[in-house]
Amino acid sequence: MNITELLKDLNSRGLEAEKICDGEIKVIANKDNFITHLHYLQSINYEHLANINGVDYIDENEFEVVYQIYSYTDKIHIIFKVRIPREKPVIQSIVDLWEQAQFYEREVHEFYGIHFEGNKDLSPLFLEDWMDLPPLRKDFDTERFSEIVMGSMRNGGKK
Amino acid sequence: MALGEKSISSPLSAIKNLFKKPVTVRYPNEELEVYSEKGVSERFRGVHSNDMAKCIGCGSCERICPVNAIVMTLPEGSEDTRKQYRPKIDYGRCCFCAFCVDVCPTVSLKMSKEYDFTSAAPMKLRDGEEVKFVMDEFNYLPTDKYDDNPGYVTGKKKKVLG
Amino acid sequence: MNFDSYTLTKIAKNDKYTTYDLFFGPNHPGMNGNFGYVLDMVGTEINNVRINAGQLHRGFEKLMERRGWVQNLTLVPRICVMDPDPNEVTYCMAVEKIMNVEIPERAKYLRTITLEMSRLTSLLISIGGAGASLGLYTIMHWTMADRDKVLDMFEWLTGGRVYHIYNIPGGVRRDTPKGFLEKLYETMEYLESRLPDYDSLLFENPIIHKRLKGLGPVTKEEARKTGLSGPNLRASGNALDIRKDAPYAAYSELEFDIITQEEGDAFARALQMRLEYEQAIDLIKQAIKKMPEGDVHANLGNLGMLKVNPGEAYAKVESSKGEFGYYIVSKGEKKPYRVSVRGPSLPAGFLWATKHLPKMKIDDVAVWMGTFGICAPDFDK
Amino acid sequence: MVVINIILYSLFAILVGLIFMGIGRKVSARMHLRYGPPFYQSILDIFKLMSRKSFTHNFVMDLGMVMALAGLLGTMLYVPIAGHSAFISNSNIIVIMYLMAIGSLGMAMAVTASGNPNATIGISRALTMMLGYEIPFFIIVLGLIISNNSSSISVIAASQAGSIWNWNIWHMPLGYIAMEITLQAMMGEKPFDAMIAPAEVASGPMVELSGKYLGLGLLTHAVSIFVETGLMVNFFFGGGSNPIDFVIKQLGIYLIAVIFDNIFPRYKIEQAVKFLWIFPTGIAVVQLLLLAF
Amino acid sequence: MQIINYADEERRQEDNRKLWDKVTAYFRSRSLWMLHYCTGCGAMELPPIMTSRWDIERFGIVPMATPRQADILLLTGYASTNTMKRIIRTYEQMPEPKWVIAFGSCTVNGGMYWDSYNTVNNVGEYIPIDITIAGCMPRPEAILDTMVKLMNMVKSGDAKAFQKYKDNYGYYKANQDKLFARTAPVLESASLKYVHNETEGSEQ
Repeated sequence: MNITELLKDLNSRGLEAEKICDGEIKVIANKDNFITHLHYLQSINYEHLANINGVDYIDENEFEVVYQIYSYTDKIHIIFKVRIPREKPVIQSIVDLWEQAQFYEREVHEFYGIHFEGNKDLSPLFLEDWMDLPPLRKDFDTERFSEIVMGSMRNGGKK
Repeated sequence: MALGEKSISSPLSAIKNLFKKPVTVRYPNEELEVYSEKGVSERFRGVHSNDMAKCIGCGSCERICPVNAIVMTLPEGSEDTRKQYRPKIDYGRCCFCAFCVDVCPTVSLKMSKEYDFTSAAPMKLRDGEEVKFVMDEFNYLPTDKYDDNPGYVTGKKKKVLG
Repeated sequence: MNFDSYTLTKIAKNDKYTTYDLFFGPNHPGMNGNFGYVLDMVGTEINNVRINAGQLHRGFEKLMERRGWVQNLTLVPRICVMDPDPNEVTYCMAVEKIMNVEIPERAKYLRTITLEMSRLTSLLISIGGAGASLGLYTIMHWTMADRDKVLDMFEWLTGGRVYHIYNIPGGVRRDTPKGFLEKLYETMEYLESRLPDYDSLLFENPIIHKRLKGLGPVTKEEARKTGLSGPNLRASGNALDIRKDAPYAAYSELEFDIITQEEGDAFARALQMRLEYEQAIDLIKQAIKKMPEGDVHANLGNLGMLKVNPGEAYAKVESSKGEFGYYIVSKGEKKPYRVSVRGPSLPAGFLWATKHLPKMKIDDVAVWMGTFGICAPDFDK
Repeated sequence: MVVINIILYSLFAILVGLIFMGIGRKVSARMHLRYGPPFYQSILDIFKLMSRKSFTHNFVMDLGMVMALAGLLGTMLYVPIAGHSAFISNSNIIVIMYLMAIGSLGMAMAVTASGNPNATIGISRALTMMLGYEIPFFIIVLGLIISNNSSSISVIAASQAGSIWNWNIWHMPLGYIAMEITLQAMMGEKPFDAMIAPAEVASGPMVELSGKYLGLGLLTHAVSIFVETGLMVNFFFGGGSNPIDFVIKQLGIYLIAVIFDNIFPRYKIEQAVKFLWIFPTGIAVVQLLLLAF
Repeated sequence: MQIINYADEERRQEDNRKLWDKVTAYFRSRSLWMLHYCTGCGAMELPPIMTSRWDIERFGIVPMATPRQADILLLTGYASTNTMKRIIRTYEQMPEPKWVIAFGSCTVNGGMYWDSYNTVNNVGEYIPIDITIAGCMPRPEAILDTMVKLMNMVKSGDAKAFQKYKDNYGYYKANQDKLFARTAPVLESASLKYVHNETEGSEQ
């Protein structure tokens, strides 16, 4: 399947698909039924889940969970995006589709506070005894935190 | 014999290394001899050196510094005009990326081949004093002290940044 | 006599007092990097494994949101200490994809050379480390000494031994110094001449065969599905390589085949590293021969004040450990809105650890890690 | 007089063992294409360790370390050095084989007292390894006893005196090969160093030893080198006409072990025991059969 | 070459040192064993100096497997909060006399991670440091120079930072507690309530 066919196929399934550049498309899916779409993509040989990451769109008051999926046969990379509200950051887990998703989801959970329903183990992976906001959220001020806890100082005062 | 087949005799061939000359650079007595000169390479990014006469105090280096290591300070005994400010480098922050050298418009800021910059904590000082003391030790106002030993220098022509 | 036939795990199920925790790392000579597993042991057999990561977490992704586009280049190589250049190149490629710029031909070749040199340094550590974790320190001493020769070349080209910060959006920072390419070619020939020594000591050693054959097998299908990449993927028989699938830099103009192994066990992975090492030497030689003249940097204006137009891109590079991917979101500001890093070690270091280590003996953990080429900073970030 | 003799012999063995360790490090360094430490480095290490603060866990740990060293020094006294001995004895092999186990047992007592799981795994490997190498060693010794009609080392050494062609290495070449492999295991050199394996069990028995205890451990190792190479010289290389000759032969044997140490990785413990029970044991049995018939 | 030396400031009591102290100091300086613990990226320059190219074993310095056996602790680069915990535990396990070398800029003033939420800015606040060496990362030559300098300091009896840890334990302990023993969120934030409401109900 080449890139135009894929775009057509995905658009016909109710997804907003758009080409970014050669061999790379981005897809925006709904949080209620994105799993069925991922299931479909996996069945048409999009078998490599490279990463799961979050993005904090604080102005729109939404989180975005991004699945990086690649097909070894089509040589097309899909940036698969799902938006969820910031007040209720809950999304379904895809551990059943890809095993390694468990660790990526744990990571996103730790850094964004997004809860993945169906992931058995969401315990912290990197930070010990973390009590503040999840650090990668945009409203977490790392410099202020570092100043209070580690006593870091900006050289030459605030510019 | 194809690679990855086992053989009991092949490891024994390593014994010949007993009679080869070691590759060690016996450092305090010997120096590295790889480049045209002994010692580190001609582009080595070491301790900064600044030509105080050429520097115009523009502050480009302060702005480009990714790690907030450079602060424009007024050297002692100079009048307080914008042109008199000189970069002071905190080696407790510096990551030796040489962006400041690339960005310098007058080619006054350079990096030398000097690499040894150590500080032994004095026994006399206690607690936080010592920490402060070490931090101050690594705050260094580059002068033309190492100008005769230049390492990473970007000429005016080959500008990449700025 | 088959020693594997009895297992103590059965006892452990019935009696919880037979198990004890053994901290394998971070402060353990068998562990490469500041990372660790907490092994739940029964006798000398591992019953369960917990991951003790996060010792190298520095919050790169947060810090990159606070620094300018070019300033971030100082941060990215720190994500993988052994193999820093793929990070720089991937980051630059992602930025260039968003900005839609093409870099000059010579810069492409120079990027290829730095990438392959970086691969050499990383593979030398991996090969030496695999030997050292089995107690064969001789090979470690040799490979590290040879790696220093490559580092010398890096220092000449870029000014830094380990962190080069040589690539920049739009190309590379400086042209090669005079006489560099000739000397690099000589170095490559020297490294090639050292290969028979490595082979006879490491890959033909009967004890290495005994220790590595059949250890930690990964099947072809599993490797594709669990996100393994790079040498680990190819050691299981998948002929997949980003350098061929989605060529970047100058790889489309160089001739090379994808090397694969069939077995997918630790020995195949070690052998795969060794063969890719030879291939990297060959690629550098080709690149030196084909090196065009010209500019090394496309003019993108004042890079210090670079503003990238809004957009997003995912760029990936085949590093010595697998796929390094950078997903960058730009909102048209002086700083990136989000940079997300895909490190190659996570599937092996986390997922395969939980699959392979239980039922394994404590003897094999270090070498199991060594052959997978697990590099802790790239998943700790 | 005997007391002074014993002290002098012990010091001699320790000194020779330590210098051997230093030379061994130098030779491995040359294999690695580097220069390595000065040959007296091990002596410096011992003095430093003895001047450090050390942690003890309980009384058993103190006792065990001393027992390990004392056991090996006791063994050493029975090994004739070029015909000389600390006191008059017939230096029976059977006695030596019993005494040699005391060193390992003392070590086992000391390190298991520390309670570190790595140490426990390490020492259990060491004892398993002992099980592995003692079988071929006993069979070789049996061959020697049969061919000399005596279990006294002095007699075995004396029977080889005279010409180089009288040495047992020519009479029992298979026995020598088996002994060489066994010796590698007895000295804990690779491929049979599973007990200390830093990459696996973080240096095994030595994990919790600090300062003086580690120093005693190193001394034990030094004496064990002296004893084991000394036995080898007495068994197969004619015993030496004077102490200098004896020490040079010992050094040669030790260096062979060091070179093999540098070109082989380590076996897993079960692989090592399996190997020792098959190859050296098999060769030794063949040698025994050749001697018997 | 800029080596800052405090020998005269420190006023060595050469005459008051007993002969035995001098002898032990000599042996200690010639046989420094370092702990094989890579705390940060600076550890990447340790394999070259430990192996054939620079061969630090010439000075009697060898890597050791456990803290019990080691004399020197190398803080190779930045220390994250988790690592700092392990460093302190390791340091306290080492028998005296012990020495600490801090490598690289990150250990002095945060280095390039100065504003990170998970890296310690100044390791000197948590354990006493004997020698600090700048560079990101320092060259093997610089490391060798530092080692030789440490050997000289040990020989002359200047390197005694471990006594500071005993004398001023209160200061170090207070800093450590500030870092590790946090019981409440450091930063006030309105959106904190969105974080845990869903996760707390989840099964572990």
